[in-house]
Amino acid sequence: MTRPLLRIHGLCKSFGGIVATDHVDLDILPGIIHAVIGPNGAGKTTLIAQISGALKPDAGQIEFNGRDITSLSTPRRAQLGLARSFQVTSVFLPMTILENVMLAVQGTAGHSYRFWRPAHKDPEMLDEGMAYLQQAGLADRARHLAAEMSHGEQRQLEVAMALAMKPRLLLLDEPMAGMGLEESARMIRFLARLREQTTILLIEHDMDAVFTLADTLSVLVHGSVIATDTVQNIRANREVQHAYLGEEHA
Amino acid sequence: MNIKRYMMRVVLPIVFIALPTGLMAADSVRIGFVTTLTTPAGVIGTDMKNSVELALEHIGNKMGGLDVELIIEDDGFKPDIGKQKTDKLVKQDDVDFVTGFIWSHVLLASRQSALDAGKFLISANAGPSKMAGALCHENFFSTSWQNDQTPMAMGEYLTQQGVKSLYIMVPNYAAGKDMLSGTESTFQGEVVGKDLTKWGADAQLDFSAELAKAKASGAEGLFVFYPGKAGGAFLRQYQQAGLQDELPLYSVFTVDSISLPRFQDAEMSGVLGSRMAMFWSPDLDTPGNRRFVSAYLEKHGRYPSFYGAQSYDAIMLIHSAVEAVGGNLDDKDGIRAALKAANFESVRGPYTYGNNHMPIQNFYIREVVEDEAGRWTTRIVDTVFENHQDPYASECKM
Amino acid sequence: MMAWLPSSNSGRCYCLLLVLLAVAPWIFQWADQPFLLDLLSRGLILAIAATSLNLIMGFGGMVSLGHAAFIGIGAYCVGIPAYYDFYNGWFHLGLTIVVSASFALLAGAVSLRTKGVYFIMITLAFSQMIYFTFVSLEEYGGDDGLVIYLRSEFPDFLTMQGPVALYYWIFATLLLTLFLVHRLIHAHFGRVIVGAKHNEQRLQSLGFDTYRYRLVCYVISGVICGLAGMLLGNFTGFISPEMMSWIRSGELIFMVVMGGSGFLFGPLLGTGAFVFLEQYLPEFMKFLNPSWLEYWHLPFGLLLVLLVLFGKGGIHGMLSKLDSRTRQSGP
Amino acid sequence: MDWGLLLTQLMNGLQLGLLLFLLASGLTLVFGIMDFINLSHGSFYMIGAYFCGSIVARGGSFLAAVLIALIGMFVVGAVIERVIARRLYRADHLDHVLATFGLILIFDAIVHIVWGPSGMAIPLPSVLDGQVTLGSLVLPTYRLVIISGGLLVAAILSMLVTRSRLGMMIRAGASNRTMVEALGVNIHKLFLVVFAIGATMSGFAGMLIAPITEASIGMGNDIIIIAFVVVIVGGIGSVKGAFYASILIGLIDTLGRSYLDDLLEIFMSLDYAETAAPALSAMLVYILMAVVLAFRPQGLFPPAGIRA
Amino acid sequence: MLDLKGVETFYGSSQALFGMSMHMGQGKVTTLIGRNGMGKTTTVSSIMGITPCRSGEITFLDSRIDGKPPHQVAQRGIGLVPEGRQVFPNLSVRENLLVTADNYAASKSPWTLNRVIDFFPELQARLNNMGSQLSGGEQQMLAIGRALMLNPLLLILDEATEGLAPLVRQEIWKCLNRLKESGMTILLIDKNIEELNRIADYHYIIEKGRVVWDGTPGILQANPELKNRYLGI
Repeated sequence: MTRPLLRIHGLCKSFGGIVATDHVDLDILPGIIHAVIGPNGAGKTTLIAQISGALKPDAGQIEFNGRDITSLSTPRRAQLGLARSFQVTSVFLPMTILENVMLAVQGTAGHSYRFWRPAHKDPEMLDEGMAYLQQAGLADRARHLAAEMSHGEQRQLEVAMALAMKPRLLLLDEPMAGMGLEESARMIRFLARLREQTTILLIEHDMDAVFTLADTLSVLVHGSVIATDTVQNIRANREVQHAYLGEEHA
Repeated sequence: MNIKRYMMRVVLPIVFIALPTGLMAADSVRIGFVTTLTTPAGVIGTDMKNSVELALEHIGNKMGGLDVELIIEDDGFKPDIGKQKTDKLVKQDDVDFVTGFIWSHVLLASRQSALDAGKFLISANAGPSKMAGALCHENFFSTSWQNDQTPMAMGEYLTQQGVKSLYIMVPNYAAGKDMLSGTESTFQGEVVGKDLTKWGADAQLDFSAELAKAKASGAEGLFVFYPGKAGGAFLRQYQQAGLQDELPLYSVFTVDSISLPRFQDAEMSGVLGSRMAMFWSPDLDTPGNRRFVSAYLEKHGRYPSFYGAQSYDAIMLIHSAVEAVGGNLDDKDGIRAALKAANFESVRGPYTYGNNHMPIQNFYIREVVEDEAGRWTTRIVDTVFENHQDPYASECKM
Repeated sequence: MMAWLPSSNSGRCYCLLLVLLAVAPWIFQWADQPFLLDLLSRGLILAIAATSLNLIMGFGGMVSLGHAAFIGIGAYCVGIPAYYDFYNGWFHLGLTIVVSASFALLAGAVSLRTKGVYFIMITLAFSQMIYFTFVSLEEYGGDDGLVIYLRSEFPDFLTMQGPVALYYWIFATLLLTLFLVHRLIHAHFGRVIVGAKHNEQRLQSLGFDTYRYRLVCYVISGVICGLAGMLLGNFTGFISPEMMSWIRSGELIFMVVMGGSGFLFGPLLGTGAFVFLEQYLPEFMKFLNPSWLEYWHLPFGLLLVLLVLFGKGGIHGMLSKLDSRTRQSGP
Repeated sequence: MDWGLLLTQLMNGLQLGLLLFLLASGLTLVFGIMDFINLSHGSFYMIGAYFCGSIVARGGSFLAAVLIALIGMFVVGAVIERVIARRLYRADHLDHVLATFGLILIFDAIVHIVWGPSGMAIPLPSVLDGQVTLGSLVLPTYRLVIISGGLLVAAILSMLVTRSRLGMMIRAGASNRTMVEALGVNIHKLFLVVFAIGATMSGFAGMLIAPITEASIGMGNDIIIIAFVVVIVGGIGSVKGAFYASILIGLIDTLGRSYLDDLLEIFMSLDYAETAAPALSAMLVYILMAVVLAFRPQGLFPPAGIRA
Repeated sequence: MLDLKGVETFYGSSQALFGMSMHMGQGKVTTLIGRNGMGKTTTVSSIMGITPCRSGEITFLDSRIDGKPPHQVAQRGIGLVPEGRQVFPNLSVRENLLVTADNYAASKSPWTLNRVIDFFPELQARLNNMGSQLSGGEQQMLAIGRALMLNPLLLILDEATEGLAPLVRQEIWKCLNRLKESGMTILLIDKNIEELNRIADYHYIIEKGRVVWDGTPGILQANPELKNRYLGI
């Protein structure tokens, strides 16, 4: 059996009296798209925040690539190869599309204490940035401001930026949120192509997307994982049906 | 072309800046007067401005046959603005005399600009020790006093009165410390406590803590220096603390004709009878003073302050010098000699200049009283020093 | 493409402005207006300080209400050696850099743990501490300040003596500062600073330790502002704690915001406007009515309020608006 | 140790703290609820003092003058909110600072034009102008009036905030503005009232202090920075925090001024202590703020439920 | 009673509603169903004026309410129980109920504190607790009670039972049934199709910001493929 790339063990987090993450155990195997679904308020975003380092867990352990990263800062985790996209679009609006991606490239290139040479003339970064934009289908608009993009394009840029960090694990927090039908379809095609490149932990409500993309599916309800299995098995799981469609009588 | 439009945007303001010079008359005595007109200290500047204008009225706006052109500038209580205004007076308006200056730091900052340009600099208030000592200059004169002199007079008076112990409160800035050291140098009793209170942009105006300490110290007298609005605040609290019977108040530059009408409005009777040292008082019986005080009273309905008296004298001093050279402003040596002679009817009566161009003059103790018309004013009750020279004159290499 | 660089038309205008500044001493000499050179010198010194503030505030989103402390530090780095009759310019320069960098490192390390309004207040706290320290240093004049008799001494070809030489020192420092800031914000380092202003969390998730980058940026800004202070000390020949009061820090913020925060030339424009108004608004009031001189704060305050209500983006913003309008209507 | 002196100093600290609270409570509400930084809040302090002073000068009794001036302050606050502040809520903090600094200049100039540059002393009725003897302590009566006035207003404000419907709306608005609106409350009206109450309290502080320090131009500018320190130390938006922070800072400032030189003399020479003490006591408040911010960035009493 | 016609709403540059149209009858319970992120909450925000729609018409009781600020919409008689409940955490239960209470529609038998407590007896013991100290179910009751205190003509419940324990859900459904019996018009959003089928008069299914199906509970019940296609897994 392959060793999991990301291993979460007994993760707990509560805000005031509300338990957002309740002893979550989760293993993400390398090379697959692992989706996490669950109703609103189930604690999906809190989970992502803890994996990426934005939130400190109350208890539990996160192991990445065999190394305990529970106490590392966000930037350190990112440098180790953990990239994330945000649920709310958070690209840098006043910068161009290319500059956005180049910033992500720059992030993985070690330190940025380079004070003099203009970053936008760095040929390596330029080529690399363009390559990722090509992949995301945004290359022809590279010099436009991110603020001028449509919402769907911004979401694509968001993923392209995460990709530009050459991550071992890509955390995608609802990449399809707020997209129209056509935009969603384009995003699904884009993500499907990434399968060979990296491991993806996908959080998404759009079930079409999840069924199309995911290899493995975990269901998060009330802060705990109630099931992890293949897509087919999950669809047949009664407990999951209840969590989603409501129980007859509990 | 658009460039043209931008040119206009850049060039027009420059033309506007240059304009004022062209408007100036050629043959006149030009006097620049730097004072504080904005900020809370503006009240002092207004009093000085009133007195300067009165002086010009009294000499018919003529000196040595020439028209007088007065240019008043606001230093905003900031040294670098004071310097900038002085630079402007010297370089753009090409004044012959720069005078005014309430604040030591503004005077120190502006000093070089005026003197390097060969102008006469006449302080109408500030008297920092450096300008009397090491930094003395042949073209610098004062119509006020050196900072140490007034408190020295106060200390001397206290010693004469047999006061054995004293509590001192002054603001924590250079002039405050000068007042402190001045008093301590002549007071022979014991200083049982002193407080340096916060001064500056957020100056302390609530002295309750210090007054409580002063009272607990058991001193026989309280010496304070609180210029401007702090003076009113201090006196108010002094009275409210009920100290006027237990801890007699001796002050310098704290009670003046600007604040007395206000105290009277506020019925702060505690201030009546308090004593202070000063080189001048409105009741001083000299011809110059009679003319100045009565005219000021008539025009502004209240007594002039010492700031005003000094400013009035500054104009009169300049007047005497320009008259002496018959309006020949190029005769710098003649003007300097005439200034040094101080041959004019000063409001304080005749005085002389020492080697450092600081006045050698009398110092009095004056008391707050009510005049015949029911106005609160000050009256001289004692003379402490006659023809007193400041202690820094020996440091001046002139 | 670069949002913070002026669009080309106003860009040309700024180049013209720099050229005008370069020849200003000749113009003023020809027009016999030596005072204007003084005014311009002071304006440009403040513009250097404002540009340094713009680096952290406009580009980096760190609003400091304590930047005037660095002006004071720079000025005292000239004043205190001068007090001991030590006038070596290189020493003054080195001291300024070392002291302002150390203070920036210390204050920044603590302050940058906070954000937004809290950062504003903690920088205020540090500058007030410095302010009161110098007020209490009686040896160096305390509140009354220090007179600097002679300017910093440099080799002949770099001399500061004389108003024109000093002006070119100031102008050169300003040019260097503008150029440095321009390069800085476009270099790898600057991308991090600018990015962190817009979305710090995102940047951290891209692998940047934003705290350290900000600290370095704060130190750079502090050093530049210290240099402005060193020049101001030499220019006025007099220094006092008053030049580092919080009101001065506030004025620096106004200069940046008035000109256009986050634009390279914004602080220069803002400082120009500020110094111009400070000098000529009183004159203008006096011109209208001699007794109105003391009320010049009234139109000044009104201008500030109107600028905020109707002039988004400061002077630079208004110029760019004009720019796009002429571009639309023009051929 | 002189216990009587210590007690007097504690009273003085309390009095300073209460005045700070009157200023800071309005500031913190406006800051916490509208997210509006109002530097010109100190101008209300000045205007209150001048209003009160002019009414007394026209022969009104001090008490009547305070009451009339309070109404005047409410009107002034409401007008400023309606005409200027409301347009600024959506702007960023820097714009607030710039515009309200402009307002300070305008207010100062208007006072200069209307009342002249020389300030205004306000006479007190003789009942209040004397002293009260408590055992060995002699305290100015008016100090006690300020303390009781301050405590009274603090109590009224606390009642208003904790008990009244308006107070509920204010607290609800501080935690979730959108929801308050969606439940039928006209948020503009609420803001107007909050702003005007803040102005009134600030004006009241000015009226209380003016008989001691006189009304003068720019008097509010000196104290506004300390009031901001109070707001930050107490926690933005928290009236309770403002209260404790005010008292804390009032006491630290007063006691620092009184005892710091004695304390320093233990460690250093008398001369040095004498010069270091005033500088250090002036710094104390800022040191306190820096320490609080470094270790507890949300302030000592951040209001519950405010989202960052 | 409430009509939406071609409503389009944006968050900045991202469009959330693409021509929403629906109709609600007086005294009826109408539902909005759909997966997460499909525009249900945005529809509610658009009705309330919290996120004003950019185009389209919203009519309530024959007058246009689009473009009106939220407080005016609420004052016309719409009571909102928002997603996530959003009770005021720093107010006590009593204060939560009283803070915005009013009788805008001049009801003859208005809701009072006592009536709300009779309706939700669980709140009785909690009256002096802070909003933040309540359990999820209690918060939901409080949020409903708070909306009722406005005496609304229309009650909107966004995610009425989300994140609640099963027993508590039962309790909420019972309360909603009682409200329906009292003649209250209700717009209901929830995921529990079985329960919705039981209470609703009419369903709207939305996906990607537009209505993709509408009809009565009977039809939805009879077409399980609808459920699976738009709602299920």
